[in-house]
Amino acid sequence: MVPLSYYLVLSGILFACGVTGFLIKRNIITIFMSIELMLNGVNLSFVAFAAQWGKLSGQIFVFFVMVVAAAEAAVGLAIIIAVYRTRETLNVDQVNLLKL
Amino acid sequence: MQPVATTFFFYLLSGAAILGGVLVITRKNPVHSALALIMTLLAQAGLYLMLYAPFVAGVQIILYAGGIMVLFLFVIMLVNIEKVQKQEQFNKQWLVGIVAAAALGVLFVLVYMKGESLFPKHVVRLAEESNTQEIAVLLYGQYMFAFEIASLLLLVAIIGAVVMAKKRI
Amino acid sequence: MTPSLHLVLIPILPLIGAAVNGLLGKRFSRQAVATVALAFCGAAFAMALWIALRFSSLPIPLTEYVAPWIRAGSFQADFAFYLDQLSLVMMLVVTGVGFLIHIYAVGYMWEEGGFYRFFSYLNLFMFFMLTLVLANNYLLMFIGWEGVGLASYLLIGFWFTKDAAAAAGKKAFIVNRIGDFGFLIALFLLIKHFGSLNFADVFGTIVENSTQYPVETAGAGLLTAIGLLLMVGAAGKSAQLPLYVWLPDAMEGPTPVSALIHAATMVTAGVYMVARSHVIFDRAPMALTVVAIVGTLTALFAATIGICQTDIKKVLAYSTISQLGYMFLACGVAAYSAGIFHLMTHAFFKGLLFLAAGSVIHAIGGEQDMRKMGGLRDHIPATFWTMTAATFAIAGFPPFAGFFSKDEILWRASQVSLAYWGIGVFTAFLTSFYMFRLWFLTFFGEYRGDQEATQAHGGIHATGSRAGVPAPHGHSGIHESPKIMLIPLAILAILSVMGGWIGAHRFELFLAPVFSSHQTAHLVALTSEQAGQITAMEHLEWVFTAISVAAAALGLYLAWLLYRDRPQLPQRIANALGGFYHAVANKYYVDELYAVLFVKPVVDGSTSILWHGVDQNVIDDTLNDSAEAARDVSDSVRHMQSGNLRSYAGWVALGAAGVIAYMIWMGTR
Amino acid sequence: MNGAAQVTPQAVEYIRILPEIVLTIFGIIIMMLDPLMDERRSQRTLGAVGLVGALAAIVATLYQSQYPGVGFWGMVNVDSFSVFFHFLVTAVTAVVILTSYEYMEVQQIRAGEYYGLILFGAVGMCLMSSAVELVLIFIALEISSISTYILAGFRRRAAISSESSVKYFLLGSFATAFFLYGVALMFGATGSTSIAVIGQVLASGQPPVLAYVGIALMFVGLGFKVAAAPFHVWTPDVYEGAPAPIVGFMSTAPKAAVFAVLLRILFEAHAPGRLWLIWVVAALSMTLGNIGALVQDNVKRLLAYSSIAHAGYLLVAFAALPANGIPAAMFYTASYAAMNVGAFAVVSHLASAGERYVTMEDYAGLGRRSPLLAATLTIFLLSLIGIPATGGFFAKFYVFSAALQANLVGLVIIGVLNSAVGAYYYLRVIVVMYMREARQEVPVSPVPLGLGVALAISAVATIYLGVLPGRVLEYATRSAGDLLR
Repeated sequence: MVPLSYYLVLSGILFACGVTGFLIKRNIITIFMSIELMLNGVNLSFVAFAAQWGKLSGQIFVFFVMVVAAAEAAVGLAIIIAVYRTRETLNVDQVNLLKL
Repeated sequence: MQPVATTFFFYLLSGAAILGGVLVITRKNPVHSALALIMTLLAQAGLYLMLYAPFVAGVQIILYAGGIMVLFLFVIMLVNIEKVQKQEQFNKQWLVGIVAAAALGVLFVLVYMKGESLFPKHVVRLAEESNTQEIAVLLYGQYMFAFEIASLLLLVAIIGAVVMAKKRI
Repeated sequence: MTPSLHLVLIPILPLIGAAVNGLLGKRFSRQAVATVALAFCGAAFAMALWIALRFSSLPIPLTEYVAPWIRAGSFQADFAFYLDQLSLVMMLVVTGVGFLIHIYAVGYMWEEGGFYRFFSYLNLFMFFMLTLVLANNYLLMFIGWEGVGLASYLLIGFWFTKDAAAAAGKKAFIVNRIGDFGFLIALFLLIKHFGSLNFADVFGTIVENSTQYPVETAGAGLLTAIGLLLMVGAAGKSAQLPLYVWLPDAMEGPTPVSALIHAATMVTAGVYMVARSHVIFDRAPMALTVVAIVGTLTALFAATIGICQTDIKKVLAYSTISQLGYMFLACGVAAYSAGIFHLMTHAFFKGLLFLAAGSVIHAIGGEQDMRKMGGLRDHIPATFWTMTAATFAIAGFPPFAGFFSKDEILWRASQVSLAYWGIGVFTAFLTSFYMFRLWFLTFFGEYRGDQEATQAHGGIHATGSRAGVPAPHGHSGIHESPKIMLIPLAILAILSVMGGWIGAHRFELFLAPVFSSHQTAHLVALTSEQAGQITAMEHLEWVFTAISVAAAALGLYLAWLLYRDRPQLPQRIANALGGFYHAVANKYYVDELYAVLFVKPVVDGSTSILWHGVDQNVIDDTLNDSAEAARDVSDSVRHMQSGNLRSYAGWVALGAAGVIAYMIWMGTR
Repeated sequence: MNGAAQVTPQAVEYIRILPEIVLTIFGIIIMMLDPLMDERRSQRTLGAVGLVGALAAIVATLYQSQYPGVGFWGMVNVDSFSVFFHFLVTAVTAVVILTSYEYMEVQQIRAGEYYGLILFGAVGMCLMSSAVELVLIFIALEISSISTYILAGFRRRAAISSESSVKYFLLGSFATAFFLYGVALMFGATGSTSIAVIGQVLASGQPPVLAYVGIALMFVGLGFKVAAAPFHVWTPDVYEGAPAPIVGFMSTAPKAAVFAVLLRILFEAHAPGRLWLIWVVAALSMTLGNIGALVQDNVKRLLAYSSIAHAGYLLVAFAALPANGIPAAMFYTASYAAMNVGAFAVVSHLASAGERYVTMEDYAGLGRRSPLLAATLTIFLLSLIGIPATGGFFAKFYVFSAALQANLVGLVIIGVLNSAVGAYYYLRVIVVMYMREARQEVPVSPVPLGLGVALAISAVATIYLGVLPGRVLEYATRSAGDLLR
């Protein structure tokens, strides 16, 4: 059997992957995907903890996280389209009218 | 059902998940990134199964891989992918970014090392056969209110998506 | 059952006046505005007098609860007013002198635009000032304390749309906030340790638990800390070293404002606060010593600057700072009643001096430079005679009011340390010198002003856009002020002459119930050796008096010599002294020093404030540097704001890593 | 709790979510009316419906306060604490709708979704303050966040508005992921997502490392939402780009709600190791906010930095002892809401079409052109400085006094120094308004009724809190007692 902490380390790695992606990518859509990656890292640890405590509430939480992720995806992609319309770019480094 | 060769499957699936994750953030083409993300999601669904969460695994495949990622692909197609692709993909200070993220990752790992005594060697076995039913009871019982209010969340999301995406206001 | 005095009416009446004038004044005629302002202010004065007349039959101290205010847990503060001998004196001074200055202002401001606004602010000021002196707890006092600052800011800054006034108003406001922060922290400490801000509760606790709150001779304790913080607040409001810089600039305001706020009442709030908190100071000898030293040094320092000023109002401003120094010296040697006595006489003669100066300025069409005055004695005799009374009073000649109070302070100071006394006497000499210098320059000799300017008031363009200057009148020549301005002058002149005749001793006896606890500390503050000296010196009091009067006379003589007899001498002396004179004439470059000391290292937050308050003409270069520095710091903060999403995320991630690392460390400790 | 025994919720439990129900219903009404009306009519009608909804929610809140207790199997808890924040959020909503009334017409924005989203957002904020289960807190937080993401991008004609929206959205989701990870770790450490249970577990013994990290991550997520340094970087950009009334909304109502969540998590759940964490974050927020504001010329941006600083002052109360800190924090949120909503109402009126006039220059001479408006803004600015007789003074006073009672002398000194620095830039606006001549004439249209009422409410609330803070503070003290019990 695989110890629980292995799952948790994996979730940490996925989360860190997401953070890295957020920090280094230029394309807004990929940045958004990085957020999904982070959320998946979180979900994995929820399921793992649910298994540790033998409580289903962890799995329920994952279910709600997915709902929220779906909602965020819908809104986020719409916002991205709006930005693309006004700017003709998806490069975050060029989305910087507001500063200082 | 008695677990079979869990160690093997764990390493296989987690390897796939990590590989997918790394590909998401290293591919230039957003379509490739999206496909890599789908790989991660599927691998994770497998891991959920190993953690006695078949319902969540199913939702993961249907909702995440099937719904959200398709939405992503749609949007990628919608915007001018040629132009997007030509743009430089990485920040000049990507090294700094990786270092910061790695620091974060190390911190998480550190947590699990420090908290090792906290975690049981073996997870509690949950009933898999009745999993979906139990979740249903919880969702429509104890979590009823959260479940209902989530519909409001989706309503807001729909309105928001329509507002942001429509051409004129 | 104590008789209800409706003390609340005293502050409320001016507030009503302010509201009426502020809201409706625009539609009123000038007469109506003046009537409203005077009526409400006068009513407050009348009430104060009525209370003073019944005072002996009242159970003192008397607390009047108006309404509950804040009750949160154990902490409680109410709208409540407190009447004892001290607040009675303050109340009479504030309403009395305030009323007179209101009358004067009607004449002075008659020609000005925004007449109603001016009186609205003036009444508002009275409201806050009376709240301050009548409050029964520190919190309400603080409300008044900040309120008078705000009113003063409005009156200095809002009145004139020119930049100097705006800058002066801002400087006053911000320097005061630095002082206030000391005051506030003192209040927090009081809440923490006494759970209350009521005077009665706090002082009662301290007096009753003398073992818990001993006289902190050995080392600095809680009460010393509170005392020092209160002193920071007092130094800000009462323009003591090192926070005095705002007061001279505040002279940009109209002269009645200078008289009321920056001479007679508001600036003395710090003295009142220290005297009110005497229970705390009595048990904190170190704080008391600081008060005394700050007071002495301020008195000396400001007096030396006063010698070289040429602007008539600036001389008076520095003189005010110097006199306030005397009051703090008195408090610092635990002679609170002497300090309050001087506060009262000072209110009379300094108020008078400002009003008379205003009358002079008014007479010659807005000129404030004394070098351009002279020989005005015959033109404006009424002003001359009242000014003379005030000058003799401030110089400390018997039997004028200032003599009694200043003499008492010096005598009490001499019992603690001869150094205080020595500096005090020297300052008295300087005071006499610069006041008579002012007197001679203004009223004697030949008129040195531009005759043309006074005829046609054309000089207004050169200097006359200064604040406080009435608009040019239709008539020409040097002219006496209208009666409505002269009557207050006359009354204040009488008070300046006779105000001291009550005698310091009788005044002290009157205030004794308030300061009863001070005796113990006073004695403790002295070493036994000094106590021995006191008895030896007791019969020497008249010697000390003689010396200080002689000092004043010397000042008079010197001023006569230099500015009347041989007017060319001052320039020669100035040349001989060279650098020193220059330093003094430029106010010791304190503004500049502040710029260098505080402004350059803008890392400290408060610094970026001071630079804007620093005099712009003299130190353009330093100023530019400091502006740059402030910009640099602010810029480095702004660089977090690159506009780049990823760098933002980087900050968040970095912060998160820091927070997590810290929490892991906490958790595994 | 006893999900098996009780199958359907009782009537009283619906009362415990009554304001939310009312707001949702009115939101849906607006969404249904919107397509039925032509553009011109819809502006006024839908605004009126939204206002009625917000007012009805206030009434519902007052009614609800008589039925305290837990509802829906331990999901929501109506106590005086949550009623306080319900009232605050709904009142702010009403005032913001009043402010938007004119703004929407001037900016020519279609109103339907706008008012709907404000009401839905308010549902999320209300729920945040009464939710006692992390699942619900999370969903409520998302409802309020998603509404504000979209509202921030509502000035579709301006490129900066959509930029503000996308920045807010991406960073917000980023922070949400941190919050979620924190919740996951908390669940792992305690085996529950109910705040009460977590509190019991954490109080019963030495909390595991996992709980510490969980708190840290949740704090990152919530700190982002309240714009506490170093998670504040989004604030100036987003506030500058978003529509002015919405900035007034999102700098107060969601912040208040998140502070409520933070209070519950930190104190009701007995979060460990909070002291120095909050100490540093509070000090950083105050300092960075104030220094950043010093050289700003855009008034919206200036107020954004100021809101960072105010988040810092507020967090000072969190570092204090709960018995003093909670009421101080509650009082601060209330008075901050009053003055900030008011200030942004003035800003949104002056901005005029396309938000052209938002720099310091444009405020020059306002004191002469529009004395009443300038005077009102002066009241709010004085309150933001913390001058007595305004709410801002007592807010700071209580916060610092609470901190000093917890012996946080250093933090108090930093705070008071910072408020002295802060005086400078607020004063700059006042000075510009009254003492500078306008270089070019900026038109000021007369104040319409709705805005006038909004300003009056904010000004009266600011002064009320400054003159008679007693009742609010007493109430807050009582709720703190409820919360800690």
